[in-house]
Amino acid sequence: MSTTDNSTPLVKPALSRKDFVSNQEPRWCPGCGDYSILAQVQKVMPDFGIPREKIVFVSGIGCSSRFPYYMNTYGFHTIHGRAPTIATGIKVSRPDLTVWMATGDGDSLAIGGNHLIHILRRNVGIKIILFNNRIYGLTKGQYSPTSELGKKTKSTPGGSLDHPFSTLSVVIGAEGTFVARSIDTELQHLQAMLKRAGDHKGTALLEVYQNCPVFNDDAFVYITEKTNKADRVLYLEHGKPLVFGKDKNKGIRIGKNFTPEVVEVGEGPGQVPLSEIAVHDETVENPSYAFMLSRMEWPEFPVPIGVLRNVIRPAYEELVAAQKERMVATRGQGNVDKLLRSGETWVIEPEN
Amino acid sequence: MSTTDNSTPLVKPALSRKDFVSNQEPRWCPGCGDYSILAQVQKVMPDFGIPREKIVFVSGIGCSSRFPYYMNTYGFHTIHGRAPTIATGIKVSRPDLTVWMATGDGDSLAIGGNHLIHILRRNVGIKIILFNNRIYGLTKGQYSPTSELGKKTKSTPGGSLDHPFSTLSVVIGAEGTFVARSIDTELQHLQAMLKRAGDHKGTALLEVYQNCPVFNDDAFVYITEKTNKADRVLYLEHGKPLVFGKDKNKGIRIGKNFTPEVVEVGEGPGQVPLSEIAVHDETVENPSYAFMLSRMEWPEFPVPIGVLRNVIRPAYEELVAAQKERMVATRGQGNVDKLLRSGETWVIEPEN
Amino acid sequence: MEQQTTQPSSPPPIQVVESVVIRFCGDSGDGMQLTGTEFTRASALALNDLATLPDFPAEIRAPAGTLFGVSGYQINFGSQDIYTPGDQPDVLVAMNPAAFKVNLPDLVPGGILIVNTGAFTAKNLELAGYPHNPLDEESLGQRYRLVKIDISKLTALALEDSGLGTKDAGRCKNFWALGLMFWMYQRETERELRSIQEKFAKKPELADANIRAFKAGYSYGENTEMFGQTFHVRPAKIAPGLYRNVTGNSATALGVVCAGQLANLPVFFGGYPITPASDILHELSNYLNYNVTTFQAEDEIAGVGSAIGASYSGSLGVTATSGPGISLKQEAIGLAVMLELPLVIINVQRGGPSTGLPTKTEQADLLQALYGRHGECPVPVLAAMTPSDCFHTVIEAARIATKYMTPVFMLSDGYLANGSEPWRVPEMSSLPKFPAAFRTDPDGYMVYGRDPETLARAWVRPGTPGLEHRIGGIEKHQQTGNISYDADNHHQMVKTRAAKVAGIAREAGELITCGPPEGDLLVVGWGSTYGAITQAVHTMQKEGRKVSSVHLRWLNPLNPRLGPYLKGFKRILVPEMNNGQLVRILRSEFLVDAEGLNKIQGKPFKVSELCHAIAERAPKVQN
Amino acid sequence: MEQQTTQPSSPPPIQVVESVVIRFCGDSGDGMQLTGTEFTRASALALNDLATLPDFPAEIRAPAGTLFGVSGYQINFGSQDIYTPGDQPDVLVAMNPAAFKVNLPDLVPGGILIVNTGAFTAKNLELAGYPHNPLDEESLGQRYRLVKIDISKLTALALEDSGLGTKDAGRCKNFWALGLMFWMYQRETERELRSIQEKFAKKPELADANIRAFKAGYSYGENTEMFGQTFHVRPAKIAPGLYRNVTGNSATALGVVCAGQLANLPVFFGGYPITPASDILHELSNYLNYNVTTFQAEDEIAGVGSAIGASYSGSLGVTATSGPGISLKQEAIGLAVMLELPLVIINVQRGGPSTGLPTKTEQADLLQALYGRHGECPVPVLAAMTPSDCFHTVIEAARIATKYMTPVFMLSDGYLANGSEPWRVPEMSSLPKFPAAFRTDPDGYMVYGRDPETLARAWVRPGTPGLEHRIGGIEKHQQTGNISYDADNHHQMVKTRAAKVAGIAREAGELITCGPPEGDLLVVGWGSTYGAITQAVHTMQKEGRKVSSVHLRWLNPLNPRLGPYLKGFKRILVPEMNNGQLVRILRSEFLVDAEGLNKIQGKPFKVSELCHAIAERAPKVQN
Ligand SMILES: Cc1ncc(C[n+]2csc(CCOP(=O)(O)OP(=O)(O)O)c2C)c(N)n1
Ligand SMILES: Cc1ncc(C[n+]2csc(CCOP(=O)(O)OP(=O)(O)O)c2C)c(N)n1
Ligand code: SF4
Ligand code: SF4
Ligand SMILES: [Mg+2]
Ligand SMILES: [Mg+2]
Repeated sequence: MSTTDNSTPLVKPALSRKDFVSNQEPRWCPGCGDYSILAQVQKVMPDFGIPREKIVFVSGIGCSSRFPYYMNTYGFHTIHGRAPTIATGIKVSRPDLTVWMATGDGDSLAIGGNHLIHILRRNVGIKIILFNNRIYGLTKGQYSPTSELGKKTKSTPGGSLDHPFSTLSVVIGAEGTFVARSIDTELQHLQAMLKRAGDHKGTALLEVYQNCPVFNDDAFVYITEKTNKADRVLYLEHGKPLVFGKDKNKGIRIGKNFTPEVVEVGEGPGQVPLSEIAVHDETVENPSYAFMLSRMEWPEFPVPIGVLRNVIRPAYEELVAAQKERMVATRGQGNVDKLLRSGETWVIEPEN
Repeated sequence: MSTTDNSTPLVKPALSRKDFVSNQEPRWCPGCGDYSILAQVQKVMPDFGIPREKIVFVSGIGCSSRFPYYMNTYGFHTIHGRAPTIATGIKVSRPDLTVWMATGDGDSLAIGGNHLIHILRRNVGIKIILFNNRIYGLTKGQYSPTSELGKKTKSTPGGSLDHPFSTLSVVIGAEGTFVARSIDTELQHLQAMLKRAGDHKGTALLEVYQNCPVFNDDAFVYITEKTNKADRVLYLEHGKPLVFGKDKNKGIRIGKNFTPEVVEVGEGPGQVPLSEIAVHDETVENPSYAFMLSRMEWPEFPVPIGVLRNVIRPAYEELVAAQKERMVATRGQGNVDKLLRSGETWVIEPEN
Repeated sequence: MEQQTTQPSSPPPIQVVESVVIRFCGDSGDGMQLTGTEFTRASALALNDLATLPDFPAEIRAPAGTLFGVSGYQINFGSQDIYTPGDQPDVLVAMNPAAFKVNLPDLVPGGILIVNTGAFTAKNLELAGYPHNPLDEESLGQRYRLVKIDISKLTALALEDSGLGTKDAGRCKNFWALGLMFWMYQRETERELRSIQEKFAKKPELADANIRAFKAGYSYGENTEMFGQTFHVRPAKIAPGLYRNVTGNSATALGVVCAGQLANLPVFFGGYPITPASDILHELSNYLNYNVTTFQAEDEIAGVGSAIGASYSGSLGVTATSGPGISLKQEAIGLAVMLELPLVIINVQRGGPSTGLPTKTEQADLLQALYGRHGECPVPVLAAMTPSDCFHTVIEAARIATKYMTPVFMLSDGYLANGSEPWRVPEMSSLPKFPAAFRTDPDGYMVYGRDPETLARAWVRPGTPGLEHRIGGIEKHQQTGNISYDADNHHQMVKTRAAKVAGIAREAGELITCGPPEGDLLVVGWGSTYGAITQAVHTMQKEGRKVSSVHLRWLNPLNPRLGPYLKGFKRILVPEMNNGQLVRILRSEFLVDAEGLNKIQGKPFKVSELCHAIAERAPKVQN
Repeated sequence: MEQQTTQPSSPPPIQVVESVVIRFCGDSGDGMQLTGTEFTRASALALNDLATLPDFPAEIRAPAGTLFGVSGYQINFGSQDIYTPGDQPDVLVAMNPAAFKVNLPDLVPGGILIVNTGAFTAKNLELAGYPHNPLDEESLGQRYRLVKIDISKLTALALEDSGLGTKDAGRCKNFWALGLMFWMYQRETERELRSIQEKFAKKPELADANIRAFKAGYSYGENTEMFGQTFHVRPAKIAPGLYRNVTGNSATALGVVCAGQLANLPVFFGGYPITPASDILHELSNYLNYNVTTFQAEDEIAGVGSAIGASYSGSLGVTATSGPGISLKQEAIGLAVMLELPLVIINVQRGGPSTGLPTKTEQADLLQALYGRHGECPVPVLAAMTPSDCFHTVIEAARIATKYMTPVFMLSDGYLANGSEPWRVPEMSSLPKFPAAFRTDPDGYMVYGRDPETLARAWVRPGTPGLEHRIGGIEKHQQTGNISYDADNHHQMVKTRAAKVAGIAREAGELITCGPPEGDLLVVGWGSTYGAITQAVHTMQKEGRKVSSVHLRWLNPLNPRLGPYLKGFKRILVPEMNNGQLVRILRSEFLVDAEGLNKIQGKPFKVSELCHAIAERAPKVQN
């Protein structure tokens, strides 16, 4: 066989959205926000220029965790809450693969909470899409760790009593390096965030507010509804001041003891000049700023959407690979015969 | 029997330290920091004025988790990482009991991480003492989730690669309401913190830096050593400015983007007036300030010791009790015969 | 349909039948579960005995018209004892092509086939994978009593001036079908109309529409005289008393509430949602005013952990889950074994392994209940036989747990959990109380001292002065309970824990048998196969075969009467919805050549399957 | 001590003995483990066969002088095959009163008892709970060959001018005792001196002190002529080759490294520390340059999860733990069964249930390995027989895992893990390779298509173009692997998974037997009881009893030759360090009245216990 065979084209044709659509029909309810997230993922996938076979989608259990079946890549639907462990095994043993993870608020923050915080602190190079619908969809409507206090569900007919997590506070408290949020219905924004997450080295966590029309309909309508959106959503843009509102006339100022406050921006009386408004910087090393953003919730504050934090820390799989290389460099590639004979040995001579 | 029988004294004699010493001999290594923590706990216990039988100590597995055996109260040595779940069951079903929990950095932040963050968000009234020796003691010296990067241990002969948690950042990210830190060797301070934790309603988490002379000796000597202590430890006091150093001439100022910085305090050139130094307030509702404190680590910053955060949120067991009462109030105390007969029923008459 | 005409010569307008199996099927969105339960209630009120089998897809709302989105509900009702939901439907109501395709193979030959032709649109046919309309096939009408009705259109017509949009109007077609079935089986309509009113009280326009649809369906039967006849199922001979329908999960939840009252203990339920066990959590969450606390934990381990904590502090700790949850809870259950604390563990078994078939039934977690923990870690295991038996079984589990200070497994399964049957509601006063006794006397208290008969240690509530003590999962001294690494002590503690559980055999009571204590074949069953086995054994006995059955409520320890009983039979057959689990235990325990009959299809046994297997092993005897 | 004097008439200065059991015991801080391993090495170098049993407390460093802080190390060495560390020590070296108290009952009557009188201080006597000094009792010298030496003082004297503080000097007394034993058994000292130099290379003053103490102990024996004699154990007849000592955990770690090379796969080890399995993680962490990755996970579930992820991506996924960890991993193992991915699961069994006896040995996790998962979830199970056999067993586990695409359990236990024996080191070239084959051809690829012989599905590494596919824990279509809720498909998949594992029986090879294939009694063992059973059976055979043994390396599936073999014996005895687990399987599988012999003391069987049980069941036969 000639090694200079020209018959195989060296450059594969670029992939399109359709290449990422698998032959399995999605089994979500009509109107489920998961459809939109799937569509946006399939849309941005070609942009990474990574061949399909190099991509693995891993998930846990839940409606959202059915995701891998619909992606025409390698896919692994694992067990409830354990996707981060399996994704870690994949990525650490095969850094050449691009690994995405799809998970729900129950899957990742209830049963899977421990694995989530550990993958984040280790900074394993996994891109996590956390579908937050503030409910357990697949088991038909119990409250989740992100459900608001007092929520009436099948398991809480009298209203839930558990103070919810703020997903991104947990993530930042667990040393997350890339922390972002988007919404299922914000197609452009979601695409942009997926791209950003996909480009990050280390663990990227993208929380997507996702509507579950069956068990928690309109959970996010308080920020997605057109009339209110501008006043209730804070679009984060690196290097831009934290202003919002239809007329961009409201802003976030940092008050005493790190406490953010909403002020009116302007030069008039009772107004605060733009210069005093905090300017968004994703890259602040100290996570306290991003943490402060993660605490903002309507009605006290607008809800921040975008990249809260984006810092660089070596990815775990790189550290593992480098340590192995170091060991090979100092000790040489292991010779098992030598290893078996290491330590104290003695020889029994054949009797003759 | 007369109900006005005077022979039983109504006021029990006050308890002393010794009353809390059980008949089991501690089995920790000589010089282990656990001894000191045990001693301080036994010392402050009488101050709460709670009878021994109303106190339960719960623990997981680890050297530190042997703690309950040495307390002459009710005690429950559970399984690895699960103490928060069992403690929750105890406290929710018996709010009259005072429940303490002893746990290690491995027990609570490795295998038990998920239960820890959930007990915190629910704010169950448990007082948690987290013995942080930055190592697995009982299994003879592997690195833990709080071990510093590059640590050489039995399982990491080439140095650990896992970015550690900051315990208190995790705790604050998980909605902790009472968050404090002390050191095994700081007897007075430790006693004060134990008292504060004991007085808190809801989950109180006290991290205690604990020396393990066998597997991680002098892990905290960088802050406990006399000559350096003043420069490396920041004692938090509510209402007092964040100043430290032998001459109290260094302070913490909050800079751009929530980033704290160490400055020299004074009126001279290059110095910062005391008025610009942050003033400690445990009670700030927004946890961003406490989070910022939790990020301070030597050598960049002094290490804060004391109460980082102390806010009031209803304890979970109170909410549970109130909800039950509400249901009883609206529906009446349940009558099971009625319940069994609820819904559609029909009667088959005896044929005669 | 076993039918018997009253006047064989001239066909009467009303035909009396002994029992009927009807299956309603359609799209997930077609409301088949509602239709089924409404018809069930009406049948119960007509004093028929009955059993039901709902069957719905794992997807919450699968896309309309697809094969995997088909939902079904089967009911078997009759004038004799009904043990199962029936092998094959006598009547199939198919609301769309997908449902038609999936369910037709089950219809009994010559059975009544009612089809909503209005749903056989090109799109729906394509979704169901039909190149041509199957209703056009001539043979169909030859094989079944085919009734084609455009229910969609007739419903729309009935609602023409209701003001409802086409979409909402379309949703009423299940009530049209229900109306038709009410006419066919001459069900009382008044109560149904009231029920619709109540159900849609908040949306009166929908109540009104559904009533119209229902009436239209009823009239259609009356006016078109579809078969020239209707059917009558006589009331069954049922013990007098007050009845209701219960599903297994409902009965379990009610049983837990009762157990708390009988034990005079607060109930603490710690759980994490999982199909098909979640409804137990849901129901109990509604009973907080019965001294019940429910706690939806962060995972199964926390669920059982919290229940153990509550038991330790003097509550009746209960947890419920399905297979994957049990796999996770085992370490904590082992702790409870070591601590000798009461705990009720409910496993509503589903198809496995791994995620398996989450909405289907199976009995494959028996060996796991017995042997799933590390170390020598014996736990008593009980299994429920019918939906309503879940009530009694969970009470028995709680009684044993508190009397013997031990975790107890209560095995249910997906079939029991969702299946329903009429239940004669007991009076609380008729149920034996078993008030828990807490030790309060410090005098001579030994943490692991034992009751000489039951071998139970004393239960001490924290808060009791003078009894402060410390326990944990490390092996403990057989008296003081202090940590002990002593070799002999460990041996004896292992033996004692085993003896304690073995001693529970004294609680097993009489064997549950059907037929004489000797013969050619003994069928040994456990759990939800009870109905099918009993019916099959009855049938085969009537054919003159020497077959009996014994049903095990106790899986660990085994009923001490079982061993001798087995000796009376030449062969032993053990039908299980698994690959052979109880059969292993019987073989090992009694050295009998018991043989398994295994069905692992996520579905209960059919009576006919069992009859077939019995017939192969027990010849007809000529007297 | 089976002794045989060379010239019976006049006592010689050197007495030849066939085998000796020595136990060193003292406080945890007394360095008994080091003393033991050093003596072991010297015995191995003297070409004796040997076996060892370290026994240390669960506490890291229990307070000095307490009973629970006693640490011991036993070695059995001899000129014949040595199968066990010995039932009872012939020689006991007791360094303090607590050790004396705990260990004396084990010493063989008339055995040599060497006591460090210097440690019998008032305080130490009190800590050990002695009101009087037990050495003062006259009977002691009558029952044993008592040698009282103030080792503490003699060591101090030897180090008088060493410049070492009293505390450090005191720490050298174990080397003094070691020196004495070297003299008694005429061990070669040169190498030991070198070894001390190396061990304390960083602290030359300590090296020097220990050497002095060692020499002083040796001279003491020589000069005082303690017994007027020394002992000689002749070299054993051992197959020629290169030898080293290995513990079971070491052998397991080395086996894992070799398995990776033989399979031509990178190894990924995911685990969480737990006694007594942690050393496997520790050792492997040193072998990263052998294409090994180790990952200390946040818990056991993450440990096995990461290994599954790695297997999925084309590594040899391995995890190791002990009982509590297995209880936690079962759900994930079930996933691996469903996915049909290779995975090696090592269980170093310890005393249970729950936290149990973490540092003691037991065999009580066998049934859990077989049945511990929900659903029908079969997994092959192999058990190692001796410390060095762990090497071969884990390689076999890996070979089966990759050949059959299945998780495989490898059972070890605390006794094997920490026990050591001389091991003839194999050449890698002598070990059969089993290179993993990954499918790369997209043509006709079916995700659950199977090899017709092994029933294994193909292993596909992500990254392979054209083979993109999706798998998960839900039941799957038997060809495409797509989600399938189909009833028959599920039945067949359960049967196929079972058949695949059952088919591994073809790999079982010859039975491991000892004795003729028929007789009065067959002893059936598995795991670490191999040595004791073999020795006992040998002994009893010599007495003329018709007893044989068979040892099972395969617990699932069973060796197909086993069933027929059992038929040759009148009785079957199954000794296990549990409450009867294999015996249940044998009874159920073969309907034989096998009987259990159960010891649940956290300790291995003594040969004498087994001999006794055999003697009761197999009479001496007069020919
Ligand atoms: C071990 C285990 N426990 C419980 C379940 C049941 N279960 C499946 S998905 C789920 C929660 C789903 O919620 P979420 O993760 O928010 O996903 P969603 O369905 O909302 O997308 C639960 C409790 C399971 N499959 N396995
Ligand atoms: C399920 C389970 N996994 C692992 C272990 C082994 N184990 C016991 S304690 C421990 C970690 C101890 O570390 P830490 O919690 O920091 O306590 P410390 O001993 O340092 O006080 C481990 C891994 C166990 N007992 N149970
Ligand atoms: S239940 Fe909710 S989350 Fe699940 S598929 Fe349906 S709409 Fe989506
Ligand atoms: S190992 Fe460390 S933490 Fe454990 S008892 Fe010893 S000194 Fe303390
Ligand atoms: Mg959700
Ligand atoms: Mg620790």
